[in-house]
Amino acid sequence: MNPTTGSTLSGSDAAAARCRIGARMVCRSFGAVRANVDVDLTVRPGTVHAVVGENGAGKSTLMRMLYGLDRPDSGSIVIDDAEVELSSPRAAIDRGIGLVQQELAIIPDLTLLENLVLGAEPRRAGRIDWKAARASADQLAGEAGVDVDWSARASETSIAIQQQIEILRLVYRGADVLILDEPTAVLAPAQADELLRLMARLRDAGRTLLFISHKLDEVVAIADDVTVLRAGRTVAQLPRAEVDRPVLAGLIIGEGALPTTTVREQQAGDDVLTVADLTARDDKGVQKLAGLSFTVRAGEILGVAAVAGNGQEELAEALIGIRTIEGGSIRVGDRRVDRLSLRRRRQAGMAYVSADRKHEGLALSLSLADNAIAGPGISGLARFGFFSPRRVRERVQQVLGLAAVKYGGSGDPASSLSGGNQQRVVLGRETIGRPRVLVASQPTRGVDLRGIAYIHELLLRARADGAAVVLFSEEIDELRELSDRILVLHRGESSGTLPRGAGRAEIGDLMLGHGGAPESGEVRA
Amino acid sequence: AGDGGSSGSTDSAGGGSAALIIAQGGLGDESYNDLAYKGFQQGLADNGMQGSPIESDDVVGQGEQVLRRAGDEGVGVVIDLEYSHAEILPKVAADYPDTDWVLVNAEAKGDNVASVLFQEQEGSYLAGALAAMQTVNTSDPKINADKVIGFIGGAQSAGIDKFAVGYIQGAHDVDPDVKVLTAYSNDFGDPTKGQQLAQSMYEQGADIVYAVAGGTGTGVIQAAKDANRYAIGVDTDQDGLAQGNVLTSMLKHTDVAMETVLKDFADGSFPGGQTLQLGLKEDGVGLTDFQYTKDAIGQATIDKIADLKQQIIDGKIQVWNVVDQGYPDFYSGN
Amino acid sequence: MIDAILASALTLSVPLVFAALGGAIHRQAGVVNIGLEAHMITGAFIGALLSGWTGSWIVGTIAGVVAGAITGGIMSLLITRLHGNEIIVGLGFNIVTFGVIGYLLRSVFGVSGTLQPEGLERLPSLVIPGVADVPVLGAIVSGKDPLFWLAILAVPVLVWLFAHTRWGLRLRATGASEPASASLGLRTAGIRDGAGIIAGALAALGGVALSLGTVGLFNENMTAGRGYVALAAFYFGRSRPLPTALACLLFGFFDALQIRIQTSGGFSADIVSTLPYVAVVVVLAITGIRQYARSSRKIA
Amino acid sequence: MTRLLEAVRNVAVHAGVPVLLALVIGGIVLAATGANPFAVYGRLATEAFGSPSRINATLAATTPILFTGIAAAFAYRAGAFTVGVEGSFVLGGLTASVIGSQMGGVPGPIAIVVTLAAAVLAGGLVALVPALLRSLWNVDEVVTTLMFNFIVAGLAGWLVQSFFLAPGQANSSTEYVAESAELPPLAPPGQTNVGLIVALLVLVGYFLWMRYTTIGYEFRAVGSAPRFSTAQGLRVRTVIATGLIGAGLIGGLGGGAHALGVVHRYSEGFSASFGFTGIAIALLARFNPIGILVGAILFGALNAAGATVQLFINLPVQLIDILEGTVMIFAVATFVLPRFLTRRRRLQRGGAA
Ligand SMILES: Nc1ncnc2c1ncn2[C@@H]1O[C@H](COP(=O)(O)OP(=O)(O)OP(=O)(O)O)[C@@H](O)[C@H]1O
Ligand SMILES: Nc1ncnc2c1ncn2[C@@H]1O[C@H](COP(=O)(O)OP(=O)(O)OP(=O)(O)O)[C@@H](O)[C@H]1O
Ligand SMILES: [Mg+2]
Ligand SMILES: [Mg+2]
Repeated sequence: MNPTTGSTLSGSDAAAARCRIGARMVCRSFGAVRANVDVDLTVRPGTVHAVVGENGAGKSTLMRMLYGLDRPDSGSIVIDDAEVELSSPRAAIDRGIGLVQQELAIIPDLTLLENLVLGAEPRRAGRIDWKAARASADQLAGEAGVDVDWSARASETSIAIQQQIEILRLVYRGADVLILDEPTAVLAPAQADELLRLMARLRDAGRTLLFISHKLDEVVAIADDVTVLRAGRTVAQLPRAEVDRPVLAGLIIGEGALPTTTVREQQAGDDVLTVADLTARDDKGVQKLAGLSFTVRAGEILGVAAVAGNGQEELAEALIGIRTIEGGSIRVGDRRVDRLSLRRRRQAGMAYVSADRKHEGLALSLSLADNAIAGPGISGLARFGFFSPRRVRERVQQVLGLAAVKYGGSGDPASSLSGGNQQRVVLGRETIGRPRVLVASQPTRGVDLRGIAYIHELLLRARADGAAVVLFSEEIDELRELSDRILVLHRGESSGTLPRGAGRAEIGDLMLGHGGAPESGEVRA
Repeated sequence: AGDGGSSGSTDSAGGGSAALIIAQGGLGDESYNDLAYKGFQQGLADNGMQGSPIESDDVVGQGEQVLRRAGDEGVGVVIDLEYSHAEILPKVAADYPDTDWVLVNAEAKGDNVASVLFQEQEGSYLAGALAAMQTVNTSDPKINADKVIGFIGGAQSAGIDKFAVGYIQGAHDVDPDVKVLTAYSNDFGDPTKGQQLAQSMYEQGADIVYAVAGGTGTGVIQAAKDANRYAIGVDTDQDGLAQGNVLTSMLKHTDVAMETVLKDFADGSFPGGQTLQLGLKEDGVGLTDFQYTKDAIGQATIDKIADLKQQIIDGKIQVWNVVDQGYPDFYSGN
Repeated sequence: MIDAILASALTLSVPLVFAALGGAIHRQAGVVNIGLEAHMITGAFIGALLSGWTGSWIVGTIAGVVAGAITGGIMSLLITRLHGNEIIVGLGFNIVTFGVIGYLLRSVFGVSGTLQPEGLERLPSLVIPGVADVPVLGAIVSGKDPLFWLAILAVPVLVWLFAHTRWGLRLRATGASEPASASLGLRTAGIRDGAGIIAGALAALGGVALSLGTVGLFNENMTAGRGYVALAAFYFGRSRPLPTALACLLFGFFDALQIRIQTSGGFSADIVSTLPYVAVVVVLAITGIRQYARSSRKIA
Repeated sequence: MTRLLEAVRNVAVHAGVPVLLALVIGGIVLAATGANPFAVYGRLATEAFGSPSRINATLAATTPILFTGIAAAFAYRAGAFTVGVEGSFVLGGLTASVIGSQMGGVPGPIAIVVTLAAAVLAGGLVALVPALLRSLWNVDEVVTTLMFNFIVAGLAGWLVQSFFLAPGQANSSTEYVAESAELPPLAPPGQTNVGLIVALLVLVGYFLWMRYTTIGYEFRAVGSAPRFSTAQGLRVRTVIATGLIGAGLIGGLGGGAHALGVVHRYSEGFSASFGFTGIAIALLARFNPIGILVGAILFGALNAAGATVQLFINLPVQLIDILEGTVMIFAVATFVLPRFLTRRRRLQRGGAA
């Protein structure tokens, strides 16, 4: 059926099974962009089905159509073996389908319980029956094996909890098909594992799950079937038996090999970033950094590992100046920067890759060019306050070229790029000025394999150029691969600093606060 | 207004065409503009003339172009109620000698320009004198023993304080010990504010409050009714709005002025180059005849008021005119 | 003196409280209502008219509220269905409404600015026996009209409705995140229209309080910018019922105070009358600065 | 060619349809009240653009709202929603009147420049407190600027009443400005004056600022993505303060030009809510300079023609208001037809990319 079907397609088996939800020959274009081309998908009831593919392969578009948020140009959506028209999410909901989008539909101002029941509130005598709501919430949480403080405001809870609430909400509303668009992208490994366990439990209870992921390990770990999309087309649909990492990677990438990351040995230079006795609080006033000290040298990558909530976000924000600190000092070279504004810090040679790409990394409504030149460095592109069009053009081309961004025109809005390409723009912009200090927070979140390799390349290039890089990542393996040293945070303090080559277990122990004293000489007060 | 029928002024039928430039506050101010418009309509009808009122949301800035447009169209007589046109009207009038121009509330020069000035301070003087006499008339249940009366203006400006100062002067001439409270609503269409201001004055011992504040004044009258005290109305005869609680009204016959001007124009005796002074003498301003409050006031007081009126007409009493003379020492409103 | 000021402050606050609560509800649903002034004047107009025709304040009040609900609904439809910018639609709606009422007054009723319908019945004042003579308290609570009590009641009721009803929850959700609510299947446009209708109705009730409450007549300018003050109040109170109402009370208090200061003499009326506005800026500045000092994250 | 077509269609959709709809609705009201809509509209058109002197009147009415429109757009671009241009316009006008009246004997250009400079400063002063509160402590500017309009109104009244009152005037106003300080009319006796040229220069400045300067870039960034701008180390506070104060400065200039060019003094009713009309114009134009100009001319034409049309047709000014409000509302509304067109446009743009 599918013209690009590879030899590995075993669609015939899948087709034999009843199809709980799926697609036949679905096409969807946005202008010239063919997001989905003749896509086929068959999800067997009671299974976990993974959809994988590069950024922009068309995964989210397909999910949106399955949920009635978008409609195919041609082809059809299949539910329970029948071709159907989904005119709106309501139609999908009525058929027992639920979607957790890439953008969370959690309403920050509401409590978790309110978020759970929103749209399907139990009522008694005209008012919401909070007791009944609470009872079903507790029951759901119990069944799912999660522990939730229902009266907490969503904005005060972690993204992992919010993600769980989204899923529980679908169950609460009686969804029996759960579509999850990159549910683990923003989760720390431990949180992701928990989510995967939740998914498995839901499947075991008879539900059908369809999820998107860039993390092949978790696909291999949990999926019963995998569909691979490439450039909008289905290239393979594999049963669990045939799924393994290299096979998947090959199918996702298609022609051409995955660029490999090679970390060259390099002698680190002088101390560039010196942090001493840093203390800081989070938005709620809870102390998150308690007397943290460390240094990073020129040409060195310091990885920071921590279980979510142990102060790494606050550290990243404090380093660049988004968060004011309570005590301690931050120096770049000999210069104290902790009282400087973010702008001055950047002028002093600091650069920042924010974990919040959509709000802090990019201005999605502005053009690519505008995004590429952002920063205090714009004055260098101007004479007497007026932009030099030539210099701007050159700079835009440098940034986009450096990061090998795939784009239409530099005047297009940043929102038109796929997530991976968006992140490349950020990395390109932050490294082009050869920063002395680069604070990179979750730089590969939600990025596909090829994009990850490229971003790693950019980070290593900054290191080679003599930057002191502080890398925050929830991927332990990423930290291990890139970092010259790994600083492990536990409750806002350093629980140790490990050299290159440290094992996962060793890092994991420190993350939990076990393990011995930090190696002497590695952490200086 | 309202019937959108065409009344082109170029085809000047009958007695000719006229235009009335409405001043700030616009039609619906329940005083100056409305009253002038009433007289204007009457004048048109009486003299078989055609014409319409012209309102603009930006009458200050647009004044000149509107006047010129009227001149271009050969309107017979243009009556301008907006005081701020005192500079531009003579200029425009000089450029359009075939049109007659009338400026109300300010003086302008020119052979084809007539000015109409009201001596509101004279009528207000009588109102003040009456209030000062009445506030000690404790035989009246609406009156307390305190020698306190009040004045509420729509905005603190010379045009309003012309009333205020005449009122205070009249009160003090009768009894220097009478205390006159003054306040301003900063709004000519806010009855609630007027009611609150008046109520506050009544609480402070005032029993008579003179309101020169357009639609805001209706709130003052309401407060008088609720507190069973007195208000003094302005411009038109407001005595009937709350019978027995409006002591009197200070009439200002803008309507009569309009009718007179239009009649003169129609008769070919337009008073170009002249200034019409409309004071007590000309019956341009004055008090009502106390239809509902005669008994409460008493004949003696009424006679005294008539006497004061005559003295003003005879020039024996000079009433202070804020517009011409600036503020006197006895006014302490700011 | 102080009880007179308090009593006056309460009276002046009632119209503001209704309009501001209406605005707060609409804001909670995600729409900034610039048209409160229009809904208020509509309520004041229809309220006075119907009270005059029927001689019943109850009919007048209900009619005013219904009229406000209709104008609120129309305005909301322009925003939700035709996707008009809420600020422009609100500004335009104010202009049109005042134009239409002014036009009707002249063409249909043959009056200019003020309409005093024959037989208009004002809101009754409820004298509470016993309490009336208690100092301060008596002045504050006795002799008030039903709308005063309704305004007081409205605040806790609204708090409760927000927290405990489907309507309240969905309203807050829609306002906090429209796309998220829509993706949960909420009819967000409908919810906003509902809020717009209620905002119109409440603001109109504020208008009724003006025309049937303190004075018992209609003037085409009688709202006198109160819709904008109400706007400031719910901004100030971050659309929460109690702080919003307190903001109105603060404004009413300083308005009553400036009236007393004026009538006591010795100060420029122009300067004194800015007191309520200065007070709002000062309070807003103090609370804002304190709040800013407390947060450590310096990003918008 | 296709670009031109698209531009034409853009204008047709964004300006034509709403105006048409407003005319239809206004027409219904007119017809219902017994007037002939076509006659009224025909008159309105000739009164707005029918002769050089009428065009002059329209442009004179355009000038103040062009200033306030630019002022509002300037702040909004920076993400600061000021409603305080009205206050700046008023205090600018008062200041220019007071200073201008002292300029007797001073040569024209100097008198004008000094006077306008004072007006500009006064306008900026009005915006200063809200600007500082917002940029330093994030205190909401909508409420503070709104409050400052009321405060300025009281302040202006007090200043005129207590210090600058000209005698012999029925209502409070200042002395006339010296002749040397008046902005010369462009085509006497029409009221359009050099102020229009100044406004157009400011408009060009606005365009250059937003398009070609680094600070203009920061305006766009801060206005559309404040968190991004903070994280990038853009001058967020400077931009917001500059936006708000700049709007005040431009508003003050507008008030000054209105005083020196048209009214020649400050008096009550000096500003016919020009600051608020400016908000509408800026939003309608979506901050686009050409759009601001077109919007200002549209409202200017309605104002100018709305007054003089009453010379010919007995039309209450309320009908003009209704028309104006309806145009505003429908100008921002999106209808089924335009939405369909937008969709097609998007597809086509996609095709071109
Ligand atoms: N509403 C839209 N308008 C225009 N283009 C769109 C739209 N939605 C998606 N696209 C384009 O369609 C293509 C597929 O997008 P989609 O979001 O489905 O990718 P994805 O596989 O989910 O990528 P990622 O892994 O980054 O989430 C991309 O090129 C994207 O830019
Ligand atoms: N908005 C909310 N968000 C989270 N939890 C809530 C919310 N409202 C109520 N709850 C929780 O739901 C449960 C029941 O709430 P409810 O208000 O009905 O309790 P209650 O006051 O005891 O009820 P009642 O007085 O009617 O017996 C409580 O545990 C409460 O904490
Ligand atoms: Mg996606
Ligand atoms: Mg007395």
